[in-house]
Amino acid sequence: MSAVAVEPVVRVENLCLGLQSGEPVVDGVTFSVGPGEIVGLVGESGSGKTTTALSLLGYTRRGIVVRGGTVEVGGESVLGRDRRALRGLRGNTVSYVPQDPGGALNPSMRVGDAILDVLRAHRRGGAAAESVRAALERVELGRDPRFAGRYPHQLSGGQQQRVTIAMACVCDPPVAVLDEPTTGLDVLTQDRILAELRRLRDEDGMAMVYVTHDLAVVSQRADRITVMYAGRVVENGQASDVLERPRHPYTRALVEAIPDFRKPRALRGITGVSVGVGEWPNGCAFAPRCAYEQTRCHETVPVLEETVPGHHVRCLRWMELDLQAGERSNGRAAGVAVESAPLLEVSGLEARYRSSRSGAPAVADVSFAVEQGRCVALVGESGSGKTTIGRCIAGLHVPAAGTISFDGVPIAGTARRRPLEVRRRIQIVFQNPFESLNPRQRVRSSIIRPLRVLRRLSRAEAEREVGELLERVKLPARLGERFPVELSGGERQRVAIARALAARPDLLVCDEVTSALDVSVQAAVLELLQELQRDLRLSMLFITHNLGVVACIADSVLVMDRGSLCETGTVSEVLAQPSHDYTRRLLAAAPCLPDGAL
Amino acid sequence: MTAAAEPRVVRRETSPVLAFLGRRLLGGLVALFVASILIFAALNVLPGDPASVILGRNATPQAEAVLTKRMQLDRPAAARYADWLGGFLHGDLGLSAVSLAQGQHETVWHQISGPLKNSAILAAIAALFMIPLSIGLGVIGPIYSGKAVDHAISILSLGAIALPEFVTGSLLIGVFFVGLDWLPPVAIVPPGANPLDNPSELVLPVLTLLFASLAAGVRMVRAGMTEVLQTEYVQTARLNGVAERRVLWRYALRNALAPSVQVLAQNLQWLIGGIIITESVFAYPGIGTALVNAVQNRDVTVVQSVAMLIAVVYVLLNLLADLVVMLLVPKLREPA
Amino acid sequence: MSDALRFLRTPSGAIGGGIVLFVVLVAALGPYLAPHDPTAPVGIPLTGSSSHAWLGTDFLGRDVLSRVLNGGRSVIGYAAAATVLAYLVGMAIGLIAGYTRSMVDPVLMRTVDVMLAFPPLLFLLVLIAGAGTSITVLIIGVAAIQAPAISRIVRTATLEVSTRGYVEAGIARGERAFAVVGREVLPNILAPVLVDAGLRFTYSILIIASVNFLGLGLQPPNSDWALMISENRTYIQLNAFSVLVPAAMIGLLTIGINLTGDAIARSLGRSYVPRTTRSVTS
Amino acid sequence: MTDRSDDQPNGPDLLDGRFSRGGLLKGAAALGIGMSPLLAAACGGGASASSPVSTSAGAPKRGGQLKLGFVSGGTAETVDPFIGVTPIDEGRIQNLYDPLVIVNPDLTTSPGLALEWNPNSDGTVYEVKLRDGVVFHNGKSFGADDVIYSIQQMAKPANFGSYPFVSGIDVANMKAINKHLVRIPLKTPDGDLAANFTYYNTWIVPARQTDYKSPIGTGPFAFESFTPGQQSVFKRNPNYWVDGKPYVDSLKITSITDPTARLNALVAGQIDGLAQLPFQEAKAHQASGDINVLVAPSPQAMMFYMDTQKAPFSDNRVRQAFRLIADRPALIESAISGFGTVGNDTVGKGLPYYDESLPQRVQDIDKAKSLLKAAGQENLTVEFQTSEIFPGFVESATLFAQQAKAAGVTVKLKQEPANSYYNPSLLYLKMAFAETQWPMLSLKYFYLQALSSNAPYNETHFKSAAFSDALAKAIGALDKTQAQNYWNQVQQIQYDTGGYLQWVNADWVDAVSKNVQGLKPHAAGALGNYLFMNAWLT
Repeated sequence: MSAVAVEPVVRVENLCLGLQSGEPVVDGVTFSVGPGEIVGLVGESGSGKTTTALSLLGYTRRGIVVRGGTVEVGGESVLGRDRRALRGLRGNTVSYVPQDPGGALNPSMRVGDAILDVLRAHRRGGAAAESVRAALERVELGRDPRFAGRYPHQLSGGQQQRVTIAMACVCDPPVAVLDEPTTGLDVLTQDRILAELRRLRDEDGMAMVYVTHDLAVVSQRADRITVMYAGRVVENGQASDVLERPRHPYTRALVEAIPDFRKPRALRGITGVSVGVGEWPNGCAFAPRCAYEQTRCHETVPVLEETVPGHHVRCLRWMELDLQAGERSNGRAAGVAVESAPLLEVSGLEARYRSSRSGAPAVADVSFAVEQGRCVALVGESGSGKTTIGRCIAGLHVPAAGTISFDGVPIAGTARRRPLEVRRRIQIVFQNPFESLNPRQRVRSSIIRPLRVLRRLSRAEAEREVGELLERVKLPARLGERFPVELSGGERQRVAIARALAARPDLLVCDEVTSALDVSVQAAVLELLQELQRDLRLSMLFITHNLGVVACIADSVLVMDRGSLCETGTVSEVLAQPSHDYTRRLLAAAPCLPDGAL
Repeated sequence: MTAAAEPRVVRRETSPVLAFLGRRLLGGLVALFVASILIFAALNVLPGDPASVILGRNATPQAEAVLTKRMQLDRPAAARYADWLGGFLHGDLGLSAVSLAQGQHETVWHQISGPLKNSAILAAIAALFMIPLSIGLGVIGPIYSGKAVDHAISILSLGAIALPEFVTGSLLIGVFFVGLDWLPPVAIVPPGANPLDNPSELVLPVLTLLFASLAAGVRMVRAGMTEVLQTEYVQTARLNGVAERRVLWRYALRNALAPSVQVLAQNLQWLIGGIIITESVFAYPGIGTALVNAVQNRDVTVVQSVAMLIAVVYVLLNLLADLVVMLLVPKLREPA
Repeated sequence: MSDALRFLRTPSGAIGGGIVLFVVLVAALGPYLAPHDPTAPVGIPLTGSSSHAWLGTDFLGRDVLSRVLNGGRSVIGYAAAATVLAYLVGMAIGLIAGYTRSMVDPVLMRTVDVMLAFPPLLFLLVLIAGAGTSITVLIIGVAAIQAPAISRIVRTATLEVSTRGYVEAGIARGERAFAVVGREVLPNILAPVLVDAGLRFTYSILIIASVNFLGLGLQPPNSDWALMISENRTYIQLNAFSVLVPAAMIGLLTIGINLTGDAIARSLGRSYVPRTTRSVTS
Repeated sequence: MTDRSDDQPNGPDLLDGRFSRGGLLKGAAALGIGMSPLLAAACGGGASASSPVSTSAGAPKRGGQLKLGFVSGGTAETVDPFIGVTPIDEGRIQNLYDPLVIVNPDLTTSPGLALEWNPNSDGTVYEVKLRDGVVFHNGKSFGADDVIYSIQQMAKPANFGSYPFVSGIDVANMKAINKHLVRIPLKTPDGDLAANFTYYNTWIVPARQTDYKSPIGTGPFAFESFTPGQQSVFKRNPNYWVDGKPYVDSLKITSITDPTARLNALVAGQIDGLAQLPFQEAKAHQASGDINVLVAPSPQAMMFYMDTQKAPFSDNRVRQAFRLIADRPALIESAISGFGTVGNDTVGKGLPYYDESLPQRVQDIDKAKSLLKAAGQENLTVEFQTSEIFPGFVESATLFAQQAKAAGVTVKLKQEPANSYYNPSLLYLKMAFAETQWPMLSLKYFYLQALSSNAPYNETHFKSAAFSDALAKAIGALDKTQAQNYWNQVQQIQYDTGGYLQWVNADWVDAVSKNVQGLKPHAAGALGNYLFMNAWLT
């Protein structure tokens, strides 16, 4: 802070928020934002980052109450103000950009009017229409004069998000709170929005508090980064400092969990699950997952200490630990020897959506092969057709044309028409861990089912094997008795993998298996998959949109664009020297850590 | 999938509203066609020879033979169905079976046009109150969520919804006629007269109708409003300082209206059901009374025509609701 | 288990649950508690409350209290039978339409549209006009009124659940549709369906009572709340209990089920609210 | 039911109005019919607790509209005189048309449009003398051609309401001897042809009237408007052949199905009178006195019937046992609130030829038990089919089931839908044990329709050659004494072996508001047998 000579526009001092029932949600959060500064507020789900950010707007969710501290925005105190005062503040002094732009725009209101509404709330008279046009121009939407007359559903996701940004800056507030504004957007759009925000800051000097769970997203755009864990700030400093010289084991683990296509390496996940509200342990909340914990870590809550000017850390051992020289492995462990006969061969595959009336197929003329023991990544944006291919292979989507051969034999389009052996040998793991397990069945039953159906084991034999399978995915056997609702996302995904492994498959189709997980959990799941592939000589088709993940796990890569393959090759070739323009753009937009980071 | 797509250009060739309405109209017509078959089948194919059923105690073989001939029951059912539907499409509802049994040639239309008008007036008045009241009361609840007003509305509507119309009607008569003697307990409208000529007679029937359907409407509008108030756009508007009143009206209510319209259309349809009971309680000479009498007399031609007319009204209400929803939801105004 | 009964901890859930329990207990145990034979005259018709007959006598001089205590079983029974039948049919249609997503779906759903083009009461009246009055016709008719809406709800829920990983995993294992639906789909749509079932049940009661009122419904000589209302309605001024008490029982049941249903729906969370506009894309 | 004491010379009652009192009494005497004890008690005794109507009202007033509410017949309502049978139809038809023979409040008869019925010696040809000076509403004067035309209409099978009554007439050979004298030849002898024209659906229409959209008659009121199931308005016929009547200017009849609504309308003054007041309500309002309850004792029969061909009722001991099980006074008291007199299983109490000498049957459980035991039917269980079609049906059935328990008989009630109860294709004439109701204006037609060998409505499926023979003789007998003998035989057979359990001769129970005067209880029908020409408003 001292680096900034002028008065900060946001000053949060020892902010404490809690549930009405008493459990703390945010504890002693202190940070400030200087004029024109971009601060990344980073943390896993449940860390209190959004709650903290919304308090800048004087807003607390239902059931959450302010227990203490001060929040000042633009020199004005926010906490304890009446609704009228807050309304004057919001949008004028501090504005808000929501997470889901599709849901954040009034579907029955033209976007120009939506911007106008914010303007009218704070400015009277004047050239309102002119201001609206100016606001749209600032987010590069002003070229078409008819744009203001459009409805939200007529815009793309990126355009919608730019409109919400225009709303947030139409009154020229000194500060804006951005709540995960690019989550849910594809990589290319995300990149453009981030550039846009940076430019807005540069041109108008608007300070921003950028809330995200993905350190990589803010790593190159933020001036400063504040890392939160379990309702407390654990590290806070200049972006480059935090990324290059993390002082807190948690920060370091977060950085290490980020898959980076430019610097492929073995990922290391953070063990355990992040703590939720009401289950904070005594002492350092991160201690149970920390590789460097000591007994005292479990006894005292560390204080936020200044390491160098402008860099704070909340760790008892920050001085003794040298977290810089992390061990770096050189990317993916050497691939298993390639065997000549491909296990899976797809040729001329074409697939259509059931409901699609338009002529364009979802997938057209796609051919590729997956050799025994190899991991092939299928990359593309959402809607590029990659998931459909995975579903065709699993027998969930009937191709319109083309053949899928398994072990040299063409196989039927629907799973039920395939022989038992084929069904057993091809297994799929789905994207959303929250929807991939039957909530009404215990974990054990979910795993037993393929054992019984696909391997024809007796009940007793099946029961015995459940324990082994859980162990294999590094889950305690007692988890078998739980219901999915009692598991975290990462645990569920492991169970889903165990369910697939139960069939002793030869080919595992992984459909975006980590995209719904926090970065640290993603790293752990990827670690597991790598290990399994190596130990069980599994072949994998790994579907993802994340190039960093590709670099970490795959041997070769297939890039999809609008339903067809536009580039194929080994991972190193494609990532290093992309030949197709689309691949190049994808690479350029992919979030990655700045060069200096760890 | 749409994330990367460029904004769609609004096409001008065919109005999507018209195309949508056309599709719905077609769907409605198909539904009505199938409905007509069901109605006809229920009344003509199910057990019980219509002629003897109509004659009842007087079904001597001679009388039955005569009526069978008059009703043309000796012709195949398909032919009779075709005649009926053809006539219906041309506005000819045919002759009342009961009047045929009496040797008369009374048209169904002549019998039901008066009651139809009376019922339409009753329903229209009830709707006139119901629509604004359901919206108003449904919207107030979530705004004052958890406060006394909200609880009062919830409890009252729950109570009202729990009572069948004939109980509500009886209770209203008990209070306003027997107890207070403020309002007449029956609504006798002379044939050809306008029910509005004697408005005091309409008060209790309208109240009875309102009671049940209003409660259902309030509950559903309330649910819609509650949901909309939790949406992100309401949150975003609030967090950007948009005035609360504007948030409630332009953001919350405006978007809660679309689902509410469908709810209200359903409610109007409910009203049609309620009217049958209400008319009976208040001896109001409407289509419900006519229908119940026709059912009791087994006047199949009247029943099938009234049923068909009500089905048409039903489908039209749905269509109207669709239209209003289209006007309220910009997204629907464009090609899918 | 405690999870399933979580709704009881909310005020409306507790009150609603209590009311439902009370009415059901009255219906179930009433016959053993009734002081008189519900069909035997015990005094002068339509006298008011007395020590002999606490709620007075009905139009035949039978004890209203005894009839109320005996009258719950049939009304709850008929409505339950109609609702169950409606569910058997509606669930079957909804599951087939939602799960197969084949040609069956549009055909079934258009048929449902047709059924929804009829006002419920009208549908019943037409059915009665054609098939005559009997308990069978009434139960089938009420079930037919309810089934289309049920199949819609079930279809929507099924459509949503069918895209879930655990269902697809079952399909990919090549399991029979019957097994997948039974093991994976059905248990997961049951919760919202049960909430809905309560409300449909009360609607069944109301519509049976209404048809009964028109003199076209069930007409048993035994005691029955719906029947008591209609048979004594004319004499409401002579002995109000004979109408109001059974009406109150039906009303309480409806209110109780509504409150409970609301509470259960809330405890299940918003995830069970069927989505209307959001479409599923790859 | 009111002014029993008002049965004096200058009382403004129907008989005085339509005929000279002397003429009536002479006619009645000539027919050899006295007032039966039942009706004498009812009409003259003043025993009943009904309301005090009209004694103090003074002379009749002219003018005003009389508004009446009836149970709706829906769209089946009609003003076709040969079809309408329900109270609301009767209420209209009776005021638009006149009959050949008038039924008096005590069920004796008086001349209507026909003054004299003169049979030949064997009762196969009648010469009927018609009333002079009667004109139809359209001004046409009434004559023999109208009678011939009307009887021809009655004889059409489609006119199912009327044709049974004229089925004995040789319709093709009827002849107008002059304008006021008709010759009516018969196919079978009939001792009392006039009695055929007292029943429903034998009204006189003008010749060549074919449709009844705007019907024309000679009745006290002329047609103005009619919407079936809703309302009709008739206006006073200024040329009516009974001097001074009707008193009111117009008559409005409204259909109100719901009994509560009907009563509410009366209490609220929206109507002036209603037909078919529920029995329990009648009792309450008799007590409160806020409206005038009209109670007309009548031989209207409410009966349980047993199919004599079906077990267990094919055994006469079972039938007799059931007849002994019934506690008739209790049934009347509870089921219909006491509005009736005890029935004796033979219908038509108070009507000509009714056998008064048969002992009144009373409850005798012991005897019933022993009869059942003899028949081997101890612990008998039977199904009893009933319906809400008539007030008192379900009530009496419920009570009878209760009474039967004492004799060890389990009676299971089955309530049938009203609209199929009298439907021969569904239930009617197929039930082994059920209930029925018959309005009763003469013995002849009940027996012809319900019990003769080819009766269309043989509810009890009673078949007996001896009975049929006796019945034919009773109908054909010209001599009154002889006829009475045959009728006694007929009734004795029914009393001993019939399938009917007639528990009551039920009253007509109706109500009028306090401002209605002149309507008197009438044994033949509701609301003073619909003789609204007698009513005036104060």
